[in-house]
Amino acid sequence: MSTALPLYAQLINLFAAVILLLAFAMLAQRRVLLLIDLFALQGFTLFLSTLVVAVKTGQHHLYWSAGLTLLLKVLLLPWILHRLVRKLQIKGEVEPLINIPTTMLVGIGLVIIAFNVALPISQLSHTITRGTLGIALAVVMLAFLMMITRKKAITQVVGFLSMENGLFLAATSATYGMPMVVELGIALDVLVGAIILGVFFFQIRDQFDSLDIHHMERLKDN
Amino acid sequence: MLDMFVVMLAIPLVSGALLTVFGERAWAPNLNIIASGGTFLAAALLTVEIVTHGPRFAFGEQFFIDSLNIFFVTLTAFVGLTTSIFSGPYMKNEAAHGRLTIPRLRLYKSMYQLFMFTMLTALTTNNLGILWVAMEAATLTTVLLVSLYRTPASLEAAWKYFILCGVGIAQALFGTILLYFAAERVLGETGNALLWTYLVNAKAFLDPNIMALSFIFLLVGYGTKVGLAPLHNWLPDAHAEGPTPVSAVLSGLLLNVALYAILRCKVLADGAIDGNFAGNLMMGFGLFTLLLAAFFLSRQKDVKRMFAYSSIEHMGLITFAFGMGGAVANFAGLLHMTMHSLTKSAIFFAVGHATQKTGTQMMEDIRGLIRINPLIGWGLMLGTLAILGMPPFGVFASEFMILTHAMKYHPWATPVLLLALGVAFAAIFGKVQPMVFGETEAKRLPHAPAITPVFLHLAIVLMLGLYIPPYLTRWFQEAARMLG
Amino acid sequence: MMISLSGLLGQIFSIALALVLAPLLTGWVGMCRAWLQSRSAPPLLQPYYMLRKLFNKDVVLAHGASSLFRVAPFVVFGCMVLACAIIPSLSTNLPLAPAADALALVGVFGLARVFIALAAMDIGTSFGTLGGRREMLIGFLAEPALLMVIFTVAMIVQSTSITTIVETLGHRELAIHPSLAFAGIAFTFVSLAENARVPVDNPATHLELTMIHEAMILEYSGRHLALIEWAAALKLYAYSCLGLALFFPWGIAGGDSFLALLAALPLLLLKLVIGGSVLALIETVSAKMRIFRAPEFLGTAFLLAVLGLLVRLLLELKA
Amino acid sequence: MPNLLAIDYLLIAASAWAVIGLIGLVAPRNTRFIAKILFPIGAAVGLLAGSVALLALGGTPQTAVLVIGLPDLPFHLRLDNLSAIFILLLGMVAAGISVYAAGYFREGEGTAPGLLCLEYHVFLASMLLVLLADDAYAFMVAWETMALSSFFLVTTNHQQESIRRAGFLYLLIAHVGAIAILLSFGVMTSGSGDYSFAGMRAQQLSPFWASVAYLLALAGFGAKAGLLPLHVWLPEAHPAAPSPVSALMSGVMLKTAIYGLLRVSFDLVGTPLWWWGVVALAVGLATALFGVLYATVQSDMKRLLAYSSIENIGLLGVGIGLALIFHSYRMEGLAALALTAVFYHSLAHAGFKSLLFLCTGSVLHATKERSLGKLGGLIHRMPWVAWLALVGVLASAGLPPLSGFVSEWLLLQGFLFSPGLPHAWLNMVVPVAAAVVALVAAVAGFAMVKFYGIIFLGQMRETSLKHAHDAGPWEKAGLVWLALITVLLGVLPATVILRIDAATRQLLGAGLAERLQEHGWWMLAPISPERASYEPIIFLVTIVLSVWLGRWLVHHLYHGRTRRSPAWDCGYHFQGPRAQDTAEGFSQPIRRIFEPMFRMARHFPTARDKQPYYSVQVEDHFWHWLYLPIARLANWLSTLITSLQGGRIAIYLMYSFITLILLILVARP
Repeated sequence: MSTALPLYAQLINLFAAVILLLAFAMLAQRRVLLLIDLFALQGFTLFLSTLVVAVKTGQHHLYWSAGLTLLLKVLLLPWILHRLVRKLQIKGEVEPLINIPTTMLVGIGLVIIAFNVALPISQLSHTITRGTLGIALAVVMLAFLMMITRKKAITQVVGFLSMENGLFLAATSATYGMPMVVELGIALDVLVGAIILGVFFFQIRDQFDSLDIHHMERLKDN
Repeated sequence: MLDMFVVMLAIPLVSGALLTVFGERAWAPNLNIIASGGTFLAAALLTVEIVTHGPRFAFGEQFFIDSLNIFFVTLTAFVGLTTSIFSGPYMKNEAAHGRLTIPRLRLYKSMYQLFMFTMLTALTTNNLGILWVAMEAATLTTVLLVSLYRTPASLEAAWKYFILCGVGIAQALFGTILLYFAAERVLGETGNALLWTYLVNAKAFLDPNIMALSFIFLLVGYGTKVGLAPLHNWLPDAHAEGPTPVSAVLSGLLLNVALYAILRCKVLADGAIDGNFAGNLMMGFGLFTLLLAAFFLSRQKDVKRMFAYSSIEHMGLITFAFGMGGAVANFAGLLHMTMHSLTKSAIFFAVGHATQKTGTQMMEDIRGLIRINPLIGWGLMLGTLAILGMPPFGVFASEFMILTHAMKYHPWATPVLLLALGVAFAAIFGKVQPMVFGETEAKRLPHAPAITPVFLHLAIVLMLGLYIPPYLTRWFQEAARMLG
Repeated sequence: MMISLSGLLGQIFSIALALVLAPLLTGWVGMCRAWLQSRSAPPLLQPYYMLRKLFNKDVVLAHGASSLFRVAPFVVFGCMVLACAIIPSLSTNLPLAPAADALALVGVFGLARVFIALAAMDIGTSFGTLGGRREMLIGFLAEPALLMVIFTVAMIVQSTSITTIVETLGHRELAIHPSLAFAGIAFTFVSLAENARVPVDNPATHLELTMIHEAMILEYSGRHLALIEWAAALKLYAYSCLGLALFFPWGIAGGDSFLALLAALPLLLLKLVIGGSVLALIETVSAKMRIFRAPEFLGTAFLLAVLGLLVRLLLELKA
Repeated sequence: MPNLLAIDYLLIAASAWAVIGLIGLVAPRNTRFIAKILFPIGAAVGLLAGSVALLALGGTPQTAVLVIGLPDLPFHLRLDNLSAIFILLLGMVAAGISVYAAGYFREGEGTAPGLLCLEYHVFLASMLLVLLADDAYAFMVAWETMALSSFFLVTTNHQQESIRRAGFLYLLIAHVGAIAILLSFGVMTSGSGDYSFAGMRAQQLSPFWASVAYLLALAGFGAKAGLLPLHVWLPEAHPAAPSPVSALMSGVMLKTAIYGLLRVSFDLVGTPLWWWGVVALAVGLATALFGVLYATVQSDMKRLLAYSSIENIGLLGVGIGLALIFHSYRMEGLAALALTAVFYHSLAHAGFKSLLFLCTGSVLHATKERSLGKLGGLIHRMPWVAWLALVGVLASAGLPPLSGFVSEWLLLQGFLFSPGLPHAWLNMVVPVAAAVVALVAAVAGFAMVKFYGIIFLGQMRETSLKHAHDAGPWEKAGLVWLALITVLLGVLPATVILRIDAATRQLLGAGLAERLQEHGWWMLAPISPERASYEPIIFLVTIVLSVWLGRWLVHHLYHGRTRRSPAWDCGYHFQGPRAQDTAEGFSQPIRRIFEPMFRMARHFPTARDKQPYYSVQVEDHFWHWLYLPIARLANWLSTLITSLQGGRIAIYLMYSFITLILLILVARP
């Protein structure tokens, strides 16, 4: 089956695989700055894949989408995050709540689940790159896992943004893009959200003297 | 002729922008109220138009107003108006107590208007993508509102709110993408594949497998915002730590809007999938939420937190009702949403004033409200009794329909309902009664509280418990029919 | 309702007879007791002498006595008269009988008891309340037992009307009812307790640890005391007649004729004489119980009565 | 003028009550206006409602539909014979209580008089609507409004924590009961979607679902009535409320629960199964015995009456059970006998228990004391109240010739025929139940003697009691009215039963009227005079005659000199009022005999105590066996569940994650 695939499809699948790989890499990464770089790399791969889809299908809103991805996820957000890390003097180590090998094992399990769930669905699709749907789901889940297992607020944010990457992958590669207005809105939300988060970090640091989320466990019922 | 729809959306957007700039002026609070009043007026006129002329589109086909969402729009605009009236003196008192600065008040007002805008957009849009965008935007605006006090607790609450709802909303987006994925096969790669009006016509042709997966993601995603257990964890924190008007609109409106999103998706899922797949899921979530929230209630110390759990409980009940489906249950669900919005916001108004009077949110320190201010005391007491489903208040009317309907079609669920309602009653009433009754030393507030909204809401709830006007009935029935 | 003249006469006669015979019966029991205890007996008319003396004495009322205290003796006396009026002693043709059946009869005794207990509490001495409490204790145990006895009998004849019971039991062919044996024993127990007899109470004592009836009437004097004493005698008479009517109904006149009534009189006297001596015998051979044995005693009576009822249901209905 | 039906008058009465309440709200602090004008008008309205109901008895059912209610379910109202009896009860008793209240609410209670007036009259109006309601929604709205208004009345003096707790417990149990009733209605509609009672009657339920409906109704109405084990609110709430409210709650509100139970089990649910009756009988017996035993050991006068109410409700339960058993075997004549006993006892209890509660109100006002240990000798200071209370006490003790005896007599007559039941076990076990009824009736006498003797008789236990004053004219009027009801119900049973027979006939198709009509109005012979008869009027006349005759003879034959002297003190001169029996002492025999029934905490003095004291506290086993374990379980569950909200965001995310994964894996269309 794979031999019959045209080049662009192979490319897209390749990019998708790279995104998944990067998601795993992020899950395994201990250092914050490197994590942000990996995130930027993931964004870049996403940009490439979107670009390929845009070129293939000729839908010009996908170009916009790709451009936005490049702008936001490869340049702006990593830059903001880098600045934050430096300004807030966050320690380089990311301390996971669960050790990394275990996390990786769970991650592999998640990928299997994601593929299994996506398989019957993607077979229904008429797009050739439908296989990426499973990868997108896996990326979303891995990002989710990262958010669960990391202690620092900033890694949670990276996980959150990485989840958006997974969603974008699904939106562009699996369905060849959502309607323009939707993508614009999503991008806007992500941007505003990131800015608000940035503001938040300063406030959190002011109040808690740290960005460790375990300081923020006071509101509870038990 | 002026398009009331455009007016309705424009007023909060423009006034939000204005307030961002001029929010520190003396007339700013009044502008907030006037803008909300204008929104409500426009919504009311729009309602009249929809009722007389039937559903309509706006901005091409991107917006669509039918009997289902016009009902939510009116409710949202109304509660938005009363909350803004309430928040006038409330926020002044907060400022007088030194809990808020003038710039924060500006932020509050502008975000409030923008929040109204996002909710009205979410309610009226025909595009499920835009619905998602508006929901996310509503989250963002309310995150700023929740963290308004900038205390450690409020920041923590806002952070949790942001992350949990952000993740939730992200799942909803995945669900939306899957929906698009399914719709695209039927409707083609036009931009219409996310338009609800198209989807609903083609719903029978959507692939059931994809729709099932999509609905799961949408339910978990938007369900996080509704506060379905076990996705509810952000809700009590956000309600307790934000300013009380924000708690009122969160409980009274935002939860409704999120549930509205689920309902729109449920219609599509029901069309695509044989059997009551979506309904069963919702019933399961609803019951679980109801039961869990009831037990949570009995352990609360903070009054706003407790009523936040009460909102969760009622959302569970409403979700259960919609899960049962059918004309009666949907009717009851819609009615309950209305009643819950009105009652819960009234309670939060009363609670807000009460906490200002006593200077604490801890229930064991609040005593004898009926002595400090009989109106606040009675407002809280009656509101609590109403929310607990005591007739002749309207909440009972909907609970009556839900319970008897459940007894009829899902008798296995009734022990759970009975248990949860009983536990919730014991928990809430046992805590509110000593707050209202008993002895205490009084304290005067710098600004007289706005009691009118409390009793206005309660009066409406009382009236609807005894008499639902026929046009309202028709409207509800029409909406219930749309939900299948 | 037609009341025949003879019926009316019979009714008045039976009431008058009760008023006359009751003190005599008390006197007879006293005599028998004395004989059995080898004492020289008081005269048979001793109760009459006592009544006359009491009626002639001044009434000494305690300071705290209220009007209830003064009304109570009359009410108690009235209740006992009514009780004697409706229990067939000579004839079942009693115009007043429909006014109260056996259940109402229990009510009449209850009414009298409540009044005397309340009167006892009225002065506010420790004796009075003690007596009132003990009387009510005896009462609430004896009353259901009595009711159950009546129930057992009533089920046999399917009626609670005492006259019907007597007519049915007395004027039909002999049938053996084992349940009646249980009921009879229970009734004896109850009668002993209700009439303040040994082993439950001792009518002749004023020892504070044991007395019940006497503790209640300590503050009474003069005509009030006379009425109470007379009422007590009437009560004994009423219980005796009730026992005779329920368990030995033979010989009680059924018809209208005044002659039959007269003919029944000697038989009644005989039965009363035997009953009185049996009572004296029981009182002599048994020892006075501690007050807290009384509930056990009466509880036994209650259980016996219920047992009688069960025997009736189990053996006699199934057969 | 339009031709108004009885039901229209009743609607007018209900609205009049509501309007009176609202007027009270207009002048919330004007005590004089509210007490002396509004309450008497309310009493007149009650009298009107009662009279209308009395006239409507025996007529054909009348219906009305209001505009208010749910969209497809406007309020349906219906006046039939069953509701007429209870409206008669409500109207007549409420009239007396309202007149009394006009004198009672003189100075400010915890709540403003205007508000109190509103709550009181809304309470009355809602009870009337409960009795008229003909669909589930109207019934539930009226029912819960009744609970709510009475809750606010109970918590009138909400400054006291114990009263708040009592109110909470009351409303909680009322609410849980209401949900059970609601579910019962839900079962009875059985999918037809027709919530009107007419619709429920038309349903043919399977035995299983009919039983579910019946048991739910029994639990729900039992919670309101105070049937075991849902009685715990009653001895808390009744003493907490102001006395007229206690009187209304005990006298009337409990009867609405009986009404509801009768409505469901005899009218709506269809043919009963035999064991339904057994359940009601057993629960009723247990309740009656429990209530009366606890009544005897109380030392608070209103609690004593509250427990006595539990006892009476138990007896009503016994009656309902017996009627159900007979009804299920189609022995309608005997069922009618038992049912008549139920109706009669409802009426009787409403009269005498309201009377007694009002008497305690007067005592409370005169002495500021509720504890029996601090009362005594009030007959000297409050002769009116004392003598009227005696009427209530005798009736409550079930003594002839008052009202309480008639119903007990009817009930026992019913038991007498239970061996005829065509069921091997029942015909043996049920008659034995009569033994328990007899025991209950006898112990009730004990409790009532204690109540009356300790409050009104003896010496005053506190010196402050010397300043006690008798009830005012309004209060007297109310008391006299209720005492009159009690006496009339006692001496005219045949007349009353002929009027209420229509309801029995409506529910069972059989009644006692034919038999009764064969004899005079003075004679109560439900089967035949040979079987059993009772003529209270003759009874009364005979006793009065003999008393009078005795008195006349004594006064004419002997000189009537009386002297006063101190009571005999055994030569010990220091016998003060303290030497009398205390409330605890009086009930000591009961505590001793029925020791396992009570949960007692006793402290005995020892020889070495510096300040020796004796104390005994009796608590309810049900608290410790049922309610506290439930509370503990709920608490434990809450602890378990609240640990879900542990504050860690990672854990929260995990919940969401696991939910999602589980749904993806498990949920399939």
